[in-house]
Amino acid sequence: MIVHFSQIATILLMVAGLYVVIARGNMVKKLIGLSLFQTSVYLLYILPGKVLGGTPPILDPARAVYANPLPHVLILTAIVVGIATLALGLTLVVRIKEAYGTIEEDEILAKEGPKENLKDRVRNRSKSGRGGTAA
Amino acid sequence: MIATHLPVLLILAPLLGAILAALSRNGVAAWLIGLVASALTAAVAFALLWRVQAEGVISYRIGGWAPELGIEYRVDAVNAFIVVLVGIVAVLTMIFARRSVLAEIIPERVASFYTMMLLCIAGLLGIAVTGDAFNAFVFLEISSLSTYTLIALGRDRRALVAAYQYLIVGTIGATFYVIGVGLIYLVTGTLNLGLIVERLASLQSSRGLIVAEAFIVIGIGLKLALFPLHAWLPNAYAYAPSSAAVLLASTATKVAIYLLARFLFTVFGGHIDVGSIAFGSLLIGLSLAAMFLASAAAVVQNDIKRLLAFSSVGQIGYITLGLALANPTGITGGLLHLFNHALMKGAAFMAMGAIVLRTGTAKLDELAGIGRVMPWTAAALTIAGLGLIGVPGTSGFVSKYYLILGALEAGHGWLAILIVASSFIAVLYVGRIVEVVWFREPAAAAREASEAPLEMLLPMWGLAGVTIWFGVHAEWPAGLASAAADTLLRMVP
Amino acid sequence: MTATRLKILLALVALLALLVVADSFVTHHASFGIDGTPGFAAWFGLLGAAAAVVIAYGWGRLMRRPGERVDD
Amino acid sequence: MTETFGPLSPAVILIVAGLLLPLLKGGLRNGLFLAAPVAALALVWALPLGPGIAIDWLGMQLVPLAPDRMARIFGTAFGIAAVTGALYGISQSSGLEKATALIYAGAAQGIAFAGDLVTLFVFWEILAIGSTLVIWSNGNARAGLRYALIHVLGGVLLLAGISAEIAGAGGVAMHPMRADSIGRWLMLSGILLNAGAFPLSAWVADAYPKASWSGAVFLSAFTTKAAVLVLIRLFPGEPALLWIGLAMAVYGLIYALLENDIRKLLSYSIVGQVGFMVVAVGVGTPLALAAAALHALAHILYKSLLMMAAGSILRATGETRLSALGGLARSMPFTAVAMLIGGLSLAALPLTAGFVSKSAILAALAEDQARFYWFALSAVSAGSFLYIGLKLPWFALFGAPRATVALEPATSMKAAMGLLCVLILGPGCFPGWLMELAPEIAGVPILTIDHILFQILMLIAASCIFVGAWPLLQPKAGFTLDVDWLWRELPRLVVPRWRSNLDKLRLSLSAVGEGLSQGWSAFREETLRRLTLAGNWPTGQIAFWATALLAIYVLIAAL
Repeated sequence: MIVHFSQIATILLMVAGLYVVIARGNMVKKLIGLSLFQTSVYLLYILPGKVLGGTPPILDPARAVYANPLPHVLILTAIVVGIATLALGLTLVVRIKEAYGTIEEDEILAKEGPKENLKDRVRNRSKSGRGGTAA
Repeated sequence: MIATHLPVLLILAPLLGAILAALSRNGVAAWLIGLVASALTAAVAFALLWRVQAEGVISYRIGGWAPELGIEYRVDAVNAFIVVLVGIVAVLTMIFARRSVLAEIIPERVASFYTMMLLCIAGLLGIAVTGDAFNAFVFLEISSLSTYTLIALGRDRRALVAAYQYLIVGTIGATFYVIGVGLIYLVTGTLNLGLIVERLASLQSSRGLIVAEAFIVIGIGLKLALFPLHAWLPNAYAYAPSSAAVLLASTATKVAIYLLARFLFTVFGGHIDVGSIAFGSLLIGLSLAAMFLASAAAVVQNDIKRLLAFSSVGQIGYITLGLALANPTGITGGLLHLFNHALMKGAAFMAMGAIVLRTGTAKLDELAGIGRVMPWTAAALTIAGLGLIGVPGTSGFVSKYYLILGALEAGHGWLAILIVASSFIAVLYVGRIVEVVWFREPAAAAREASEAPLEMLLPMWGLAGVTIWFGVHAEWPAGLASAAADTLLRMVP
Repeated sequence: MTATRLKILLALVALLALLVVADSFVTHHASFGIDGTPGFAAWFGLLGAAAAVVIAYGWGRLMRRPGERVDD
Repeated sequence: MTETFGPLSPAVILIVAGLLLPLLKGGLRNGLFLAAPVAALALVWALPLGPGIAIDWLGMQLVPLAPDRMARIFGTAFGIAAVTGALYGISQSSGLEKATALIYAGAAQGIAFAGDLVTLFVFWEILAIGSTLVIWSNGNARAGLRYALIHVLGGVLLLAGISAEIAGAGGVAMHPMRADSIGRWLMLSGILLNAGAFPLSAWVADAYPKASWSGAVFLSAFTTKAAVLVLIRLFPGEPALLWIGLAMAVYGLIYALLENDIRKLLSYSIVGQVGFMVVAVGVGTPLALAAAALHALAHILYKSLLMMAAGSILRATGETRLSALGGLARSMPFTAVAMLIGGLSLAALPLTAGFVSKSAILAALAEDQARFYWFALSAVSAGSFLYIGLKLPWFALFGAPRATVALEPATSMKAAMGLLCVLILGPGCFPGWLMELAPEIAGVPILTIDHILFQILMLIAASCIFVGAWPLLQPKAGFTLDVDWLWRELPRLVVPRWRSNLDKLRLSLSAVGEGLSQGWSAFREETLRRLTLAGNWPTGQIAFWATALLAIYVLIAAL
């Protein structure tokens, strides 16, 4: 159990993040879920890089055993990417709020035009279809 | 001197261009920078292709670091093919963009629009040339973030929602991908694709690898709009600014397909346990679903841009089907269709961009008789449509022909019949466009419009002409695709 | 009208008979035997054309519909 | 020698001209419209016979231009049809029809000279597109759509067959074969569909009369005869063709006899005459194949002439129904003579081209000792005189005038008809010309006394029956049901009946019936809604699908 603690934590974060993205309609909450999800990836990379008994990866003749530095570098990049995504996402949400007056996704989808038009079209089509066969 | 640095020049040209364009803060200057940068990129792409054909694989180490630690750019027959495609489309899109950007983007944002275009191009090219799995992720995110911005710059407020949806979905996709890469890193200890392949061969347990493959395939699948993960695409293409739609439709999904092929064949194909089990049947099923359902959805669309977007999802089905066949002819067909579809869809979206510029609408029922006043534009749209159907004499026929042969070679005669049958659906949606555009009496929108400006017609007809040209003289793209397929299947070292 | 028709018919039959007579003075190159007999073409033509008319008439009674097709 | 002309082929000339035509205006357009077919016809004869040019395309040996004797016969026929058709239709105002007619004619030439299956297929599709557009350019979209769908089906059958043939190591070369595998059956049925073979022959009489007065001339010439050529090249001697051809001949005769609309009658007659050719291809001896080719040539000549006459009548009176016409011989003497010559050639009156080719077909049957088919086709031939040589002229040209002539045919139209009359009578009087084209028929007795007498006796006997059975042959307004009833009318009939049955059911089992019909319409609307809104998924749904797919993927892989 303890051995796999890091993996379990990673998976929990991953699933929780994905769940929020799937289940929440609030656009900000979705972004929070997304960030959680991304955080799990940071853990996925960094945790295995820790070498038991090792020091931080600082070049020093006195220290022979140190953690794998590569994942740290990679995840630094990933964090930057994650921040950029979050910032852009939040910007979009602000603009969406301005344009639609809401940040609930289902309300926004309901406000969009095609649905109404479509219902009319379906109605018209079935009407004309019936009219045609009757005549 | 320059020749040795070609791979990195390919990325640097649009990247530096993007920085300059951002600094310029002036629409005209930004466009000029974009044009020069993309022209340079295209030239470098062709030079790369030429070198790969002459000398074989090019390996370039960034900063001189060895692959284990540093990043390697690796260009072979497959990426050279993709890079040339992106280069061609980038230049033509830049030429096309000026007028439509003037009309669609508010002046203060024009410079940032070109910045994003160049960033997107840089990201896509980076994915194509890099030989490092994590580096590919970084480039994937560079292109994705700029794409979200490009889409959000669209005039319609729905563009914002489309961009937001794509942002969520795209980030999930990229994260899935990076999870898969992380798992591979855990089992092999390296991120360099070449080294991964070497170390996979001696790998004992394949469980981690299977999960890694699943994450990577689904992650990239989201990016390339694999059915049923395509739902972000129609709105994104429909509400993005016209020139952004051209760039995205022609290159973004195509580069993602390249990445998928790279992983499926080069990386996982090398390992016996993973090679062909999971993806074959599932991918064939999903491809067929895309070919039929997405195309059927295209038939009932009223917005031509959305129609074309759904058609893209359907056409991507053909490409992935070619990959799923996993024999040289099938993969050649898939890659060739990737190439041909990029060019004809680019022409189609350019034509729509010109029509939107002149009429302000992309609704099918409002565009009746537009062929009378914009004959050249409508003709380009029609040629692209014929290509989508796969009418002989267009490049679409050649690639579908290869796909059919590939299906027969794989012993799936029924697949060959389904490929032909699904073309019927394309006949329906293209037929709808042709009927409305050419044979209806001009509606109000058409009466007030006039032919598109020459600077839009030229790139549009460049792509439409190439659709015809490669339909007749198919040897060049077919040769490239076939070489790429052989490289993917390791038929050549 | 009927009288004219009768006259035409009689004239045609007479012409036919005359030609049948002429036919019996001609050397035939028969392929199946019977087709070389004098006057074969006359009675075969009569039979063939009559059969065509009868079949067509019957088929017309069955399948002929007044008016135009709905979707023409 | 072929290399002298490089990539130039009759097909390329016509198709390029067709594509250029919309860019030109006025006299220039008409000039090109006329010059291109003439140049193509000249090229048909300038091309030296030989194996043609082979090019390597994607690893396949393609022969886009293979001028052999058969290609020359059909190239001549298509060339003459295009030249006279263009001359006839030069006063047509629709530019779209002119352009597509040239492309259509070019595709036919392409098929005539195609030396491999891929080239064949390419031109086959261009042929289908060109002809569809010719029909469309006259404005009847529904009929055009039906025509397009039928031909798309034919194209798919052919493509599937060709793909199977290539994949099955058969190669792309055109060579005689038997329908002995599924792929070849598919190929054969695709070709037969274009030939108008029974039971899928209804499209001919459905589509051709929907074209304009000039468009129908082009339509009557190319599609079915190109299919005959392909049959000659691919399936000579295929036994199935014998009875298929006979069925077509009988079908054409019966339906033409019953028809009231001149152009529909001529369309049915196309099917009947193509039936003669198909039977000859089924015999498959060199003589029979040459006879089929010559009959195609002769048929193109006289059917073009007949269609031109019908087109002139349509243009002059706005009417093509026999029941509404009459007495045109006095007001349109030139057209009347043309129609008589064309009809008599179809009925194989001696001294016309039709006599030569039909004699050759019957001689081929006799040589092969195909007794049944010889007698059957002779009888059909006698019957066809009834509608083309008697009924059509009688009701259209003689009797009391019922329609007013508003417009005499233009000089160009008269010139085209006159040219065809000469081309029909010339080879009819001098069959040696045709023997030069197809030396195989040299031994056939044509202008011998017994043979001429035989044919005249037949025709007079048929005339006796015509006069005797006069009341039965009165043209009646209406239409004859055909196989296309299955897709044109059946759905219309079934749906209301099904609905009314549903109503009855509703009376007894109202709840169930209501539920069913509501369920169905709800399902339909839901499907339509889903398709239209397919892009508007909530983000969560996409993410869910991605996760689900991931799970499925891992599951499949783990199993």
